[in-house]
Amino acid sequence: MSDYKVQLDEVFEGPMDLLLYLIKKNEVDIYRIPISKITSQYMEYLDLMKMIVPDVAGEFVVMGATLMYIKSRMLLPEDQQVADPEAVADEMDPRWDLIRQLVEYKKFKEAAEDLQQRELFQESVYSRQQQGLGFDTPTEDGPSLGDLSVFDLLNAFNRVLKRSDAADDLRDIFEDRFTVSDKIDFILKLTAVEERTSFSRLFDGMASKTEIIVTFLALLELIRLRQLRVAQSESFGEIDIVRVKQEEAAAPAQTEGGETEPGSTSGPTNP
Amino acid sequence: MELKSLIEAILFAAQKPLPLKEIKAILARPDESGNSEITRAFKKAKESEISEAIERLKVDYTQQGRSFQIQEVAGAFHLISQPQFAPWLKQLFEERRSGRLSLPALETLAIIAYRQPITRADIEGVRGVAVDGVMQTLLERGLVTITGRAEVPGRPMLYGTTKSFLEHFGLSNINELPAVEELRRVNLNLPESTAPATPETPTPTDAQPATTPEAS
Amino acid sequence: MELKSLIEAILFAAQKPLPLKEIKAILARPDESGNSEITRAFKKAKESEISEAIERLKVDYTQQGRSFQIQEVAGAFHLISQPQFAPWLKQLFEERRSGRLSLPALETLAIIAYRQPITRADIEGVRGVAVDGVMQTLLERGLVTITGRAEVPGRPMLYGTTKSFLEHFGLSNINELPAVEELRRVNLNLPESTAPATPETPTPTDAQPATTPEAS
Repeated sequence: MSDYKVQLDEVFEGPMDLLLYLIKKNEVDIYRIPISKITSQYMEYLDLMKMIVPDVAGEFVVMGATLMYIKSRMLLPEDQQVADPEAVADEMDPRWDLIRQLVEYKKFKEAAEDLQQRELFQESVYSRQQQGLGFDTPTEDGPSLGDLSVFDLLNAFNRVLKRSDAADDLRDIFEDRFTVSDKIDFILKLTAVEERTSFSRLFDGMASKTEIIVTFLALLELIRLRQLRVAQSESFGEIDIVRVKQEEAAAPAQTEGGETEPGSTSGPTNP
Repeated sequence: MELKSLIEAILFAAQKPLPLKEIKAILARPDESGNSEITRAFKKAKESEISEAIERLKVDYTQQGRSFQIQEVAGAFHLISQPQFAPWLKQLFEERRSGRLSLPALETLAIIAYRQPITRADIEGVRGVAVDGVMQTLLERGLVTITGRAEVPGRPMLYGTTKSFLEHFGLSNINELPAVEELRRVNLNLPESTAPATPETPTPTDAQPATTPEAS
Repeated sequence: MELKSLIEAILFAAQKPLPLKEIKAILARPDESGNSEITRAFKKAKESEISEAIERLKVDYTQQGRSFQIQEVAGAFHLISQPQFAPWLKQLFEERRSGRLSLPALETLAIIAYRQPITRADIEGVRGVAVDGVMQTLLERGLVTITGRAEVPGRPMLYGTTKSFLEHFGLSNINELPAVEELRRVNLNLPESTAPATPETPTPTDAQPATTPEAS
């Protein structure tokens, strides 16, 4: 019994669907519905549905009533059917509204089947483009992935370190003779003279790896504080360290100028 | 180098379906490394020429029995694999796309597609059942959207299909739907029927004069 | 259906270079919808047959002057565009890289890069917030991947960066990250886990006990 219920619910989406089914089953022309026959079959189905699904949808009941009404109109003697002598007899066919509705519904049902075919087709084809890597849809505001460099990564990691109060540990690691704050002073002095300094010049004469790293961290710190920014006039070209003018530094969320190209080293874009 | 080959390369390497306009733009600005007579010639390619080249590629693929084809979706071109390879290619992808639509959803969608902009009441008029749940699904999946309000009492919402709809069904545009002319207006399909008095009204259920059924 | 065509379709749709072994595996288990004589025949294809089919495809592509070719990289096959189209295709590539990473995503990526392999709980411990959405983005973009499971109660997944990550940042290996040795030793105040005790391990994938809460 329960199987039957599922079947009925799935098979007939509504009264129109049931009617179309009956028309097809009886192999009759939709434009010449044998209203008596169809109505009685419809009512049988409706009773069956009521047995299985007690709260059968109201639309099915309404359609049942409509069919009964049409049937009763059809039973009237022909001269009483035509109320308006001006009208074409066929226009007054009491079935007309229903036929029009059914024809329309049938067309859309076919259109839905066509859509279903297309859906199945789309499901079985794979585009070279559906990488789903998320590159096409910008997610949130943030640095463009293409513009990111390892320095951005390092910088991001540094921010995390700062937040997790690990800065003290960080300082402890490096040898005492090189401190980030010393190197900050060094870089500030260097860039005070020239507005633009080449990146490699910062490390001139540095033999110790630790010293290079500490200098580098100092540079990142200055970039973060918006005292400096990095620029690259061409891809793979020399990276320049540029002193940020004070008015520029004061402006919040100041980002890179037009000099950097996508893919080149860019300054931090953190707030 | 033929334009056809270049367009194949572009479609092959593209990350998303490309409209003609974008292909044209790509042809118009090659990297300076490609600054030769050939690149200059392609710089001025017209959309019509690109379109023709795509057509020629389509013919090639069919003739050579390639494993892929060119599809136009929402006005943009991309390469897709032939459907018969799906049993194997499925494995390359962890999950399928958003899932199939139910028949009621497809019917409702068909009505909206052909009759947009259309009110919920008019959809229900065609289907003969309430469509609340189904409409909810379609709206959530972004296949239909509210396009405005009808200038009738109560100012009900009007619904239409979206770009996602075109993408979901692999349609280039709404006119690609079969029998679109016929289905947009209700009674053209009836034999000997008179044309609707208001050809400009896309919404069918109003102003629909009862017309003659088949002369018997 | 020819084996050659099927392999073309697989290479066409694949998201990464495929070794012969993987192509063989794909042929061996088609979806049940493709359960026919053809699929059964391909199920038993040998690597040598696949290899031959690839060779035949290569010949086809050369003869037909296709815009792409088959390249073998580290024993894996993929389709790549012909180099002469680079002046145009570069534009598509730039576009592809224009997707944006949010700052939380960038930070999470940095943590994973410097501390891999790392569990989600540890990442969240450092960042102080849940990272579900962000991890999803990074996984989807192929920048991070699951590298294993931590040998701790619950055996949580371990995450690490991918080859794409290295390619994207132009690194040949993870040790090329700036200040990697120093930063790997920095104590992140993780709520549960202690700092890694092995400063001598520059390679991230082996012997990285950062995720093991020893005697907490």
